[in-house]
Amino acid sequence: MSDTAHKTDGFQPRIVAFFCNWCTYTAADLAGTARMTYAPNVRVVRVMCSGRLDPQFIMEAFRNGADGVLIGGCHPGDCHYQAGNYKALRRYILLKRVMKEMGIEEGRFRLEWIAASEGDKVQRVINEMTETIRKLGPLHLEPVNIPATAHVQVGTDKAAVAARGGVS
Amino acid sequence: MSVPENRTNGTPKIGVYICHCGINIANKVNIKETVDFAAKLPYVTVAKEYKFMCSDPGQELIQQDIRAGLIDRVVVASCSPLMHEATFRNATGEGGANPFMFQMANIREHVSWVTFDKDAATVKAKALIAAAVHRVSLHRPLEQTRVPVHPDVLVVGGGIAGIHASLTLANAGKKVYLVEREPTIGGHMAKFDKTFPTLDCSACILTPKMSAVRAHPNITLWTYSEVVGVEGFVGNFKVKVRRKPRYVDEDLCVGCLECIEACIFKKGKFPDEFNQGLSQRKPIYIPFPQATPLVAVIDPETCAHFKTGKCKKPCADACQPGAVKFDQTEEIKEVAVGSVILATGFKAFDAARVGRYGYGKYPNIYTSLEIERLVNAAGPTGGELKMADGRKPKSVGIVHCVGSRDNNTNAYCSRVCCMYSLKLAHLIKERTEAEVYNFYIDMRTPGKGYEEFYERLLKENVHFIRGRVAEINDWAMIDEEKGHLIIRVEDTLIGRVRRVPVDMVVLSVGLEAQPDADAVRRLFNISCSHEGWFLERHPKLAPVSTFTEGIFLAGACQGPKDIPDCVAQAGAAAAEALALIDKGSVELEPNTAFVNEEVCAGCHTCLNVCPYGAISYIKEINKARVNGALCKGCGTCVAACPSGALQQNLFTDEQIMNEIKGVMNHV
Amino acid sequence: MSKPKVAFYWCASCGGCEEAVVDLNEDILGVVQAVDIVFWPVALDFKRQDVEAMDDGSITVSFINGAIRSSEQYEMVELLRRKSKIVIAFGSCAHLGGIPGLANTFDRAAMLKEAYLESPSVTSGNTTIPQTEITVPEGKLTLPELWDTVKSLDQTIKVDYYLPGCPPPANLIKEAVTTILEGRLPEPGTILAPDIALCEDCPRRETKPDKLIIEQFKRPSQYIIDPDQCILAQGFLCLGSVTRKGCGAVCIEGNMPCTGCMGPTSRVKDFGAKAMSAIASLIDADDEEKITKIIDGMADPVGTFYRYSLPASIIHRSYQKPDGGGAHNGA
Amino acid sequence: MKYLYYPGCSLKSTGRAYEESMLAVFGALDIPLPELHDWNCCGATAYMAISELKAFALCARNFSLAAEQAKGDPDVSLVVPCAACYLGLNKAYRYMHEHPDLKGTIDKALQSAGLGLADGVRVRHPLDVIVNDIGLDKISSKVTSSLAGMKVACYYGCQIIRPYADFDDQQNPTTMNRIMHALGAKTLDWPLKTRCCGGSLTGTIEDVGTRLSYILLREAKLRGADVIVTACPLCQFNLECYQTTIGRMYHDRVDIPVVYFTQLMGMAMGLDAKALGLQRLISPRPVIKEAVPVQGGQHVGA
Amino acid sequence: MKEWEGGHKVQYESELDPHFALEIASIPGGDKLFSCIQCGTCSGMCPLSHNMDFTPRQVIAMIRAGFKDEVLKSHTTWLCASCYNCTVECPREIKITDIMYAVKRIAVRKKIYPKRFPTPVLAGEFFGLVENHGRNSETWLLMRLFFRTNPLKMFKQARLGWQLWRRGRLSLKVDSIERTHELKSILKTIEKEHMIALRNNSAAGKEAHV
Repeated sequence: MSDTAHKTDGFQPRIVAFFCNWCTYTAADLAGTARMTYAPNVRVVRVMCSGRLDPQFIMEAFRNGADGVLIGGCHPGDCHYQAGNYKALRRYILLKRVMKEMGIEEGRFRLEWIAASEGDKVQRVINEMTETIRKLGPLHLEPVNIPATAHVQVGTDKAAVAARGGVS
Repeated sequence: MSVPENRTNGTPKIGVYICHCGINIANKVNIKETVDFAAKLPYVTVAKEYKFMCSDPGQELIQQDIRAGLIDRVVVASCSPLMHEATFRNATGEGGANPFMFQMANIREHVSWVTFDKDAATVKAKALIAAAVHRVSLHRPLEQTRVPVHPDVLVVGGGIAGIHASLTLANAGKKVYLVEREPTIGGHMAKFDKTFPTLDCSACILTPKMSAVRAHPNITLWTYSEVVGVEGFVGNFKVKVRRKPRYVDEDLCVGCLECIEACIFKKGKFPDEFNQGLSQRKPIYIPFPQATPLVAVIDPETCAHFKTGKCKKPCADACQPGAVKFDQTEEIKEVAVGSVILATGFKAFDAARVGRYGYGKYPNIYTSLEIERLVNAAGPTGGELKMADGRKPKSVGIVHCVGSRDNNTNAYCSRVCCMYSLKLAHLIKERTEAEVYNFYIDMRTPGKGYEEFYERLLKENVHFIRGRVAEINDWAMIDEEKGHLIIRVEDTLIGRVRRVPVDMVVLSVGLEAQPDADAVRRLFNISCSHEGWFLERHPKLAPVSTFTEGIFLAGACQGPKDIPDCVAQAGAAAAEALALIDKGSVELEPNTAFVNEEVCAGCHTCLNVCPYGAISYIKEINKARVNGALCKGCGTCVAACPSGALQQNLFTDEQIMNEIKGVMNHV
Repeated sequence: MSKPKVAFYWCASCGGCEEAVVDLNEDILGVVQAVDIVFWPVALDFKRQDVEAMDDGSITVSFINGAIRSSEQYEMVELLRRKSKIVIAFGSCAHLGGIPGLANTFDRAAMLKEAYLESPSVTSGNTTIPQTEITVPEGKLTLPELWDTVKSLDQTIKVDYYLPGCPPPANLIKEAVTTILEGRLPEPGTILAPDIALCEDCPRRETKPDKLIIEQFKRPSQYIIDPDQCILAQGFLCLGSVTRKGCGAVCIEGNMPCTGCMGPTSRVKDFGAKAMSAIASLIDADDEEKITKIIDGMADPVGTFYRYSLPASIIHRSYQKPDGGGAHNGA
Repeated sequence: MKYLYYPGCSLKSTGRAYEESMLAVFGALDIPLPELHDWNCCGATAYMAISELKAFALCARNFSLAAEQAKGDPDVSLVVPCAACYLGLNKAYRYMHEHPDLKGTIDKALQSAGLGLADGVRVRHPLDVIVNDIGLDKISSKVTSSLAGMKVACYYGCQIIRPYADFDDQQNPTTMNRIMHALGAKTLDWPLKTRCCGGSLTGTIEDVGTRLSYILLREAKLRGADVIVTACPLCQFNLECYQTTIGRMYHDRVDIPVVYFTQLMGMAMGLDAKALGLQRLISPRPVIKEAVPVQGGQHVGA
Repeated sequence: MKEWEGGHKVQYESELDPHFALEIASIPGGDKLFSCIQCGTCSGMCPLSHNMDFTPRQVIAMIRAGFKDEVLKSHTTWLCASCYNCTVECPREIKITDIMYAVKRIAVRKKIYPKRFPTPVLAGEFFGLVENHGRNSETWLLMRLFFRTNPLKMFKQARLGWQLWRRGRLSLKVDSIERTHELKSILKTIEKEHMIALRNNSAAGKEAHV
């Protein structure tokens, strides 16, 4: 058991996890069956295969307030659908670059291969990621439709930054 | 910006049912707060809680509300969908709605069981429920397709588990293909002398079953063969089997041994695999007298004809039926089966990996499997246990847990070693009257008659020292130790380090997954635990099923097991296969992909993305089209489709996007 | 009955959209005859006060091109919104943020620094950064405020229709104008172009291989594009499969890859994300190292996939930490 | 690849012969091995008993000095002959990599002294460097007077091999045996090559420590070894210098030469006996005499 | 104590220290302590376990059960020669040698150790030498050790000392590094950090790992 699993005060990151049905989702179930306590910060969205993941989903998760996004798929060579995880990996590598350039810290976006038997890895990865993001702090993406007044009144860069801190 | 198509028919009416799962969920998640929360979510018309939603009254709750017209979509917040999705879809269907107007929120495995703090658990449960509600509001009615199940079964591995499963199926009138890698079936059990705790002769109880396999009209036995390819899905597998050439025609060979007699090697020269290399065999051989099939095999690695090309082949001349055929070649057989039982067994731990036990360095240190052969009347010494110099050992140390319960090798308990060590202790004592020392960490004898057997051994004047052996070597501290192997161990019950001099050491090696288990599991598209054992679907409720429908497990390939457990599991696997066959058909998950042809631009992106070749390009209309029968529903093409023309049933972009919105907002 | 009143305005744009209007050639005369142009700073001498003086809703349709990135632009489009019945986002910049939108990978301070302090200059020692307000002996001078973030038009005011393209193709403009003038108003929010990807119209469509894979990304500046083969299949990043058709595949005709100015189809929310997904799926490698190597051959992924649509993308702009430490300034 | 020699306290006193012979051998092999300038104590096992963190920090200073002296060569190794130093420095290296918090504290401490953290400096034992970097072929090619006929008991002791070394098997190391084979010697097959010699206990609780040395000496003699070869100054000291005491204590003759592996290497390579510090040995040297006639040098013996 | 009484007594739970195990487990990787299955491999591998009053396995059991006083007073840790045989072979990867050090550190801090055993004195002397000079000087270390524990031994070892002296293996020079100031500030900072850690951890009932 880690301290991360018990932390209830301070900033609680919100992490959206996309887990493939066959490996990682099952591993998360296994972690449950084995009563492995871990940080409560991850919410799992189940897809049949990590290959189903459209980068739009990841961005949408961030846009909707996620502080981090975790993708879990089968280990290379283990995909239930033969090669979906490779597609996920290709998209992930490209997307990671774009995310980086867009200023989203690397620790907020992670892909992990977690086999159905690796309940302990689910626990470890989630705890690690929660800790990492706790250190990074909340992700406040700039709302798309800022009340225009915030811009008009902007006098200094500091104020502009403050304006970005609003909630979408 | 683009305007999303409105795909909901009318205003959804969603019922949310939150399960206590006894106290499993209710202890961690504040149910009342969660119900109140759910009731306020968009389109939710009913929000209820119940002690056990999966029970009949629980399901009835859903059905009543559907029948009363209160709801047309259902969210159940309870356990994992891998556990009860089917149950609740059925309930939804029984109530009169389409079974796919249902979504599950996993608030047990993903929330109550893994969260420490009660408030945090409640927050997380709410988020998952909101996600399910958002998602189900966009669900659409779907139809399942049914495909027939092929009644034949493939059994892989001809040890006791594979044999038992094959016979059970064959006796039920099903056709079985039994594929075994070695030249004979029988597996490890054929090598044992006696079985614990009854001490009945292993061969005596096994060989009748082996003969039955050979004789059964419903069993096609392919020894010296391996599965090399598997395609298809539950009910409809296509399997390729490679039959290695044994250079002896199975149909003609009568097992008379004349060929072996005639071989240019007058005596055995090559390590005999069946006897753990403790004796020698010729290049043409029959592994053991009760081998099934009783057909000779030529090992091309050692046969003079294959090595030099200069042999006069007396074996062929000696064979009256003319069964020896040097021109035999490998054969690939293709069969169609509806289900598969994997019974590929285990591999004994390599004792040389624990260097401090001196295996391979000092003489008179044997593994337990070697001792099985040495005490076996049909073994290389005719059942006499002798040391390298021919003397009978006066003292024997049996070291438990070699390669088990050790993070440096295998962390798990191999389950059978305590009992077989007791058996060997008994046999050694019986045959040699030596002092026998058992060195154990914990004595584990959970089984019918097992503890009684332990007690019997305690009374037989066998020494039991509780302590894991530290090292075995040959340096003597005092004269009495000279010429012996010294076992150094802490007697933990006394708290003192002891040096026990013995003549012979038995290393009770643990069980490991087969070295090619990983390749096999990939072949059959199943999972392995991190130790390498094939992973069952559920450790308690689906112990012989896998995550791939139609593939079942039997015996030690799933984890260390003794003979009674292997046989029981083989019977269970056979029963699962029978259930599938007798059902006659399987329903396929309707999560296939489909092309919205109106908007497909024919860009070809999806074609190569599909691993099953399920998408084809229709040139005449410049559109892609998904073959629903071939599509397995991974959705990879949907993610790749650049213009959103491809969608996946049950996993449309909108449904997933809505789930994301639900999981993030509202809490 | 008086003729419908029409206004044209430009915000952060290159002027190409204005060109496009002129490019209607003779047809413009028809338009001019049919309508009253009440505001068109590029061509006609109307002033802001003239618009302010009009009644609210008195302009039938305003065509606004360019992205919104300053207080002045915002004031003007808000004004036009108030005075107009219909507002049309005209061209990629108004539609999705356009090329000026790529500024969203920087913040204002970085941009001003680059433009006024760090770029080479013939007058040395000039360290002046323009201010929104300054008092000189003659009095107070003001400049519009430059925003930190570039916006698409619909992120600042309500937009009724979109005419995509950089610039919008003449035939789409004509059709749009005709439709509106004839009062056949489509559903609000409609993009006035076919909702299907460009590949359908591609003259090279027949040459596309069934097994579409990318082993190496090539740039048109380094390799010669075979004019008879599918451009993407040759390894050049052609985004025609992601992009709405309607342009007549003019770039392909000119042997250049599609860069996506028409934006995505209605089923795709984020052009760049979807394009990445589609293109990455085609990469012919399965291990991390090889995939990385192939992707290394792709210059400036953000600029490539979000060339016209960064402000309208889901992420919208580069993330700046609340403490002001921008991790994004390098590009 | 740059090597820097880290002596530690023993190689400057009781283990001087180890230093001399090792430097002579490296010199003959044309491998530059300058001493780490201003090195400080590794912390040793005793330091761990007072403050582990301080011991790590002491080690970290040596790493910083090494990086400084290597002038930016990223591939710099400390060559550490003393087993205790080797273990201590290696432990610090491992812990700094495995525990970021620890690394942070050490970094702070180094900064306070104006030093920068250098976590890339590797810790290597000369056995490792000789077999895996220099190679046995080169060693054999330098042999001028083969040690054929000599039966040596290779004694590795504990801390070179356990628990951190990754260049050899932890229970059955063979590196030194392979070197001896390359010199033409035969090696003894004995199960005690990594059994403890008593370590610093010989100095503190003498009867306990010397008993362990006795077991080793006796078994080596019983099995017919001509000489015990060591790779650690404390092992050599314990096994050699207490032979008289042990003999008296156990009424057993345990006289057997105990030398450093580098001394035998030097002898086989025909290096000057004095340069190898042979005159610093206490125990009788019949074997050594046989292998290389001692050139000049004062007669020493007990 | 009467002859038949033996050395044992009923151990009352209230006499045990439930935090002791946590304190020991706070060293890096120390939580493996709780995985011990009492197999005795450590004791069997240990070349010195027969000299110890408790075998290493028993020490682990006692730490877990909270027998703090007994463990700190035990000879076992002081007899550990740090050969790491136990650590390498432990089937549960318990860093037993490191645990012995952790026990030693607590004992030294609390000044509880068997008086006859000079090991802690050696450690202390060594510590002093290094702290001041950056280096240890073997000769001085041994002389001081003998002086402080058993001056007689010095004479017993005189012959060996003479032999070593003649062969140039004893040096009476106190070796020192040049930049001792660096060392001083390093050690000072560590001490400061240690105090901070102590303060932070004391609330949690743990002693800091030093």
